[in-house]
Amino acid sequence: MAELTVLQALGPLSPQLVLLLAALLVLGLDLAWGEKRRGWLPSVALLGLAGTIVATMSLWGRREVLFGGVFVVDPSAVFFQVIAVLATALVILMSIDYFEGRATYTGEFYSLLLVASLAITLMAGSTDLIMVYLSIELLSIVSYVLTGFMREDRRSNEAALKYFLYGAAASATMLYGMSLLYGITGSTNLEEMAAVLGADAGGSMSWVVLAAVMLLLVGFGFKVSAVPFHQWAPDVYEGAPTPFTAFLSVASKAGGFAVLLRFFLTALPDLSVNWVGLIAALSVMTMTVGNLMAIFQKNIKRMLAYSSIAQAGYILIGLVCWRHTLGAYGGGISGVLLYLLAYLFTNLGAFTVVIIVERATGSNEIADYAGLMRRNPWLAAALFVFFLSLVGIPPTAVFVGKLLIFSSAIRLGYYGLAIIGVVNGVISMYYYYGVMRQAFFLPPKEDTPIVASPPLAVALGVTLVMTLGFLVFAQPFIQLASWSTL
Amino acid sequence: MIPLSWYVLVSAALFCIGLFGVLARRNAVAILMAVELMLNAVNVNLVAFWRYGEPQAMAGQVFALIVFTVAAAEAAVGLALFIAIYRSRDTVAVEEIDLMKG
Amino acid sequence: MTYAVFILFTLMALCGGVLVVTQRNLVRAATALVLSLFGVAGLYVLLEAGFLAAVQVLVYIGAIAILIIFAIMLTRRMVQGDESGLNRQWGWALVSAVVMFALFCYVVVKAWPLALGAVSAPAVPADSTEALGLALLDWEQYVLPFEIASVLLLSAMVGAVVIAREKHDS
Amino acid sequence: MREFFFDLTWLIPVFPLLAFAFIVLWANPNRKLSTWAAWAGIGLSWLLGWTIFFLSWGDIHHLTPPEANHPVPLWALPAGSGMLEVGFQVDTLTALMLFMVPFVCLMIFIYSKGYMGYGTEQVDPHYSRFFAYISLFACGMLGLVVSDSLLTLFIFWEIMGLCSYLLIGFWFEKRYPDPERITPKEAGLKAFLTTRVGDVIMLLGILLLFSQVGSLSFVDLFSHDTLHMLAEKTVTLPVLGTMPVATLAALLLFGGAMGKSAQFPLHVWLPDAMEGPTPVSALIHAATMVSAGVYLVARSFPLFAAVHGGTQLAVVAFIGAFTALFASTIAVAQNDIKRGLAYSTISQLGYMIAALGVGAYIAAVFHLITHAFFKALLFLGSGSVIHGVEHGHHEVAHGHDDHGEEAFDANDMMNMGGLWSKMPRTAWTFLIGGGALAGIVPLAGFWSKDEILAHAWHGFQHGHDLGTFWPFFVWLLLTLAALLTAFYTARQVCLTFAGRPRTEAAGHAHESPPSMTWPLMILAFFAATLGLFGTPWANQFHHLIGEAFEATPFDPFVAGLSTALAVGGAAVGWLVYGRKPLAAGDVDPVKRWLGPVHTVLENKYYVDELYRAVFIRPVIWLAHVFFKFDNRWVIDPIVNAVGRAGVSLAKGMGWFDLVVVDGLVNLAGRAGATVSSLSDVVDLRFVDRIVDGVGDLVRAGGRFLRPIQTGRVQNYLLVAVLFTAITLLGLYVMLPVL
Repeated sequence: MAELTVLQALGPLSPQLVLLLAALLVLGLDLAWGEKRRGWLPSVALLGLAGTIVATMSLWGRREVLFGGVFVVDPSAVFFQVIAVLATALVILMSIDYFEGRATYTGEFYSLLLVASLAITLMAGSTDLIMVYLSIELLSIVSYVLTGFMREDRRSNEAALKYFLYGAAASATMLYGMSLLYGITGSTNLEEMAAVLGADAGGSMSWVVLAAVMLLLVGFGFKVSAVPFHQWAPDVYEGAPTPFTAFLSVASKAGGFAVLLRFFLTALPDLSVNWVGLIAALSVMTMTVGNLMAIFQKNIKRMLAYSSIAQAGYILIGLVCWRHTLGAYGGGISGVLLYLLAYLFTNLGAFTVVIIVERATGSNEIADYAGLMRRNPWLAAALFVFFLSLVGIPPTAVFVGKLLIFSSAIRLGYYGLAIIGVVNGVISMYYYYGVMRQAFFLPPKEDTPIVASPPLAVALGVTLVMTLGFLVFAQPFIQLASWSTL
Repeated sequence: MIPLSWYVLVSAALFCIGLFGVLARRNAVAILMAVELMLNAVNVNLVAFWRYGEPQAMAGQVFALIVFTVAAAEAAVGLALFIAIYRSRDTVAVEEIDLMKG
Repeated sequence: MTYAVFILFTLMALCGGVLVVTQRNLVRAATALVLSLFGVAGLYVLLEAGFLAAVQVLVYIGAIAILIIFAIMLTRRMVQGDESGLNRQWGWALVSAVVMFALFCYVVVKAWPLALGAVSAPAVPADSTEALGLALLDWEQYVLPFEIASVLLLSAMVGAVVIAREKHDS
Repeated sequence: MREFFFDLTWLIPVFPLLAFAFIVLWANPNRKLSTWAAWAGIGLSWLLGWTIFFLSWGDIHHLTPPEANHPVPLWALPAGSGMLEVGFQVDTLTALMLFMVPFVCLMIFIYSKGYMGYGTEQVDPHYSRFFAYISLFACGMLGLVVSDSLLTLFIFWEIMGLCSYLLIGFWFEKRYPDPERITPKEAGLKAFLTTRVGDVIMLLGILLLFSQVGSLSFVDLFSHDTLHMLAEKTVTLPVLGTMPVATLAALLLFGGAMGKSAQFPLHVWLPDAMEGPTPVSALIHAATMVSAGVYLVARSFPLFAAVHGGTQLAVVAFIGAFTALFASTIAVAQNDIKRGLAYSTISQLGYMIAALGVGAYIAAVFHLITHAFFKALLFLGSGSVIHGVEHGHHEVAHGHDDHGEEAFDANDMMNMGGLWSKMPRTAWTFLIGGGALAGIVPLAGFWSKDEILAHAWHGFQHGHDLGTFWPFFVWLLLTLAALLTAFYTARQVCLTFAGRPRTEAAGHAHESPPSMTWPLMILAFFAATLGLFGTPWANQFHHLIGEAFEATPFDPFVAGLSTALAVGGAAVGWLVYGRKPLAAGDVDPVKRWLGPVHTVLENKYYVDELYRAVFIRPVIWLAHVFFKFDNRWVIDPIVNAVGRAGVSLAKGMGWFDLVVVDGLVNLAGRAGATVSSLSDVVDLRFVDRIVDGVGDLVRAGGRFLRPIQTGRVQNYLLVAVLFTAITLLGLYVMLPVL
């Protein structure tokens, strides 16, 4: 009987187990194989991710509560698992050639990347403050290391230091909020917390809860890089190894949103009056500041960092419209999920181009994109498509997300948010156009063609196809998102 | 017994001292120490709430233990980063580490 | 009597804390940190969390403080500088810390009254350490966090090694 | 059989898309292969399109709207409990568009081969790319007409917007010696930005409909129940007050149509779009881009008509009629042959829009179709003329050592004249097109235009949903516009073809190659005969589009008047320009007579300049203010403030003095300078300004924020903590209230 329980509990946890095994395997093989066969490690990691996807498939549409309510498996958790795994796989493809001559210990890189992916899958299913905190910290600590992975690069370790200091302080602040929440409700379980808070008719707890929520937002806002908790992001994005920057901008952010959604919608739904306005304010600030700051950037990684901040703002609108999930036409939460998926392909695609150019020119300056059209028309065209998607021009991927999120905002009467969102979309065209101008209209600084290595070409192809054909190819995920009743 | 609020106030004080340290110290190692103060403040809270809530349920203590673990891990990674940065720039004064900005 | 002990530990923790954030000399700051951590351990004892107090002394003070002192030694040139230990924004830092503290006090006092009279709390089970151990291994409780914590430690270890190891040139 | 072909409808946009992909992926270096790929793509679409059209013609009752639209979902986007289906549908409107769009596109594609200089020395360096782009453009338009939902429609709509940007700016390297003249690159950007304004409004409309109905498919949106619901439900907006959802949605959608169909005040992009290659102008003006806006309004006409006598129709009628007259007056004073035609397009689009506004649905669609044919003809004809004159100029220039290469403008009608004998085929086809545009019996334009006028007049006489004022207004303005149309058309024909060549280049012009003249002749045939399908006595169009709509009775008064005006206008035009053709160096007689009015017309009522003064200048001014403010005041604000917090009060006072007083002085100086420089608004260039001005403002916003990003992590943390503390404080102050 006991064994059966163990198996029953481990079944829904199989994606995490496979990921963990893959991480350990990569680490072990790195030690065992030595220099010669290290080239195989990415393949091992990719194999592990393939296994994870298979394991995730078996959980499609299931709902399970595990470990006495510490962890759950449900469609939205599965959705975030898919995001984590897809992002990790693409990032591995992007990293294969990246570290040539830049860093040793690539085995550790892949291993830790898999752990980061594991952390995100855990964040998605955590329903207990202890698990929430632990999984966030797991992701953070691994991220600090991966950011500073190029030890000899001054920018890389500066980025890691800033990320570490900001993250440590933000998570301690968040933790303080969690301790207050535990104190007032007597429980760390989100469901039980919701029950206690729901029973608090007079609102006598609201003082503490408000403080706790604000402190928690510092930590969550840090993870999703919402203004004003975003300032670490540009510096860190610029300094981190580019593939990991890509990971931070999509996967790590998605993890943050997973926690944000889970926490607010499980623990606090009845206190909506208190936090919806707060989130809406954050959303407006995040969109606007992100877009305005992006205009100034001369470094494409920094520009994409700000663009990624702005995107978080749009996504937050979806959280504001969370009530829209039930019994209505798409919107809120499924909008958030699909937006994140669409953004994953689009942004990873953009970063793939960045890496290809970086490998060829050794630079991330936007000025060095001059004449990209002449040097490799495919790259220029692909970047164009990704930027169209980031702006939200149909039929590209992010348009779908924007459509769902903005229409739910309008339906719920948040006209202001929708209009600010649309206007911000127009502002963002300005800085994307700046890069396009370089790529298409200006003469190249040198004439050597830029060539993408096979793994990068694969990553580019996948992201390009998914960005353009999102409506067609993402059907299963769209279905999955529509089941999410988080 | 001592009222719960006393512990919580001590914890709040400790937390804010730590916060001040994080914001105001020049040296990265000192900032890390201040973070440790903040984490300790949290632990005082957790244990106090455990004691005055339901001592049979161990959530608070488990949480505190997890915080210990994370603190240790964080310290290890942080110190490793400091060493790496010190190697390349001969300083760990956080104010001076501002290569990237704007 | 308990009050006196409480106040003693509190003073240890808070004064230690203040010294940590103000001492220019990092070695002294680290010593103050140890003092503060001892104070906190004392509070755990008062709260009848003996195991945590032990862990605090053995692990925290033993490991973390040593780790920090180690780092100070590695980066020791900092210690002798003449400049202040504080940065330029310390004034604002002080203001925000004080404001935060005031806010917390307000909230705490509203939620948990400062009553000095008869305070009671449910008795702690005699075998609380054992209960803690069981909770960490119980399939229906915290076995997952427990396991994840070990993953976390392992990753941190690997990461720290990767970052801090001497440059090895092939 | 019919079902079989109908199920294949979705292939129509796919063929050109495949051609696009093929050219981009493989055929790019090979001009011949690219040409054939593009031709094959659009040719297949044309065959299939006409098959479907004639099959529906044979059995139109099968396709009466709206129940029997037969939307066929290709895939779906389940969202919550609603569905976003993406598919295609065929109804009579679609079938009719399938008659026009692929055929006209095919003609333009064939023409492009010669125009882009295939096989000659002057072949365009990006010849293949051009064919790829126009294929994608055609795909956009064809996809738009077979869409079964607003979502797909919008997707293709944006694809077209993108292509228009690429195509108008196709010669993006071109620079003019005259810095005032807009370059192709700027024109492309202007088109993109201006239509984008409309698109954003339209997107809001789509979002509104989606959020209210939960579906975007036409069948769902335009079902009786939905329309009823939308008409009953009201929204209250700031400023605008309460209105039915249907009205708001219709107005928002109309915003998109105004951008794409270049209706006042968003018309400014269309004349500048002439900077693109002429086949592109023909594509944009006839078959694709601008028709899309009218098509959108026609397609969502049930929504526009949902609220009886609502403001939305009045707005549509007003904008349309006003645009029609407004643009036709400008066209009178244009010397650039293509710009003249461009304003004529704007005017004709105004006809269609106004017709929809007064409920003349059938007439509007009819005019859309006939206009596409004769306007494509006119544009291709003008392209042929320009091509001829340019070649003549090259010949002359070869003999004369390239003098004045830059100064010569092959588009300027003042440089033409006497081309009748040089380019006979171009000339008589152009004459037919012009006749159709002017509304000369029995050419196509007469019938469709007459129907619009008759409908408006009928509305005035016999009452209308909108009362009698709007129909009369529309009738009056459109009738006046008809007179002007006939006049400027005659002017164009005479200036171009009559008399003697006014320049050497015109004297050396030759007829264009057959690949250019054949499409002209074919289009001329249609421009001449198409109207006969829509005569008031045997109105096949009415029959086809749906007998659900009221037919317009023949009105001899209207027909007589408009014929008289058309002939009269043309006659006046001939009297002024044809009887005694202008010689080289003559001043335009109309210019002499109208004097300053002519200058106003020539400058298009200074709308561009107005936009500069009203929108662009203030934005730039604000941006400057921002910059000034920012430079002085917010550099490293937190660090500075912290630094200052430590220093003495006296010093603080000094700082206050320095920053605030100095800042104010500077600000005042700046404002004065700005006001004084406001007088030279005219010398500022529109596109540069719109981009730079808005950009500067936005940049100023960014710059305002940038100093906060100091690179010091503790500053960042301080911002976060301060934000947290202040928000909490604010919330606690407000909490008892909440």
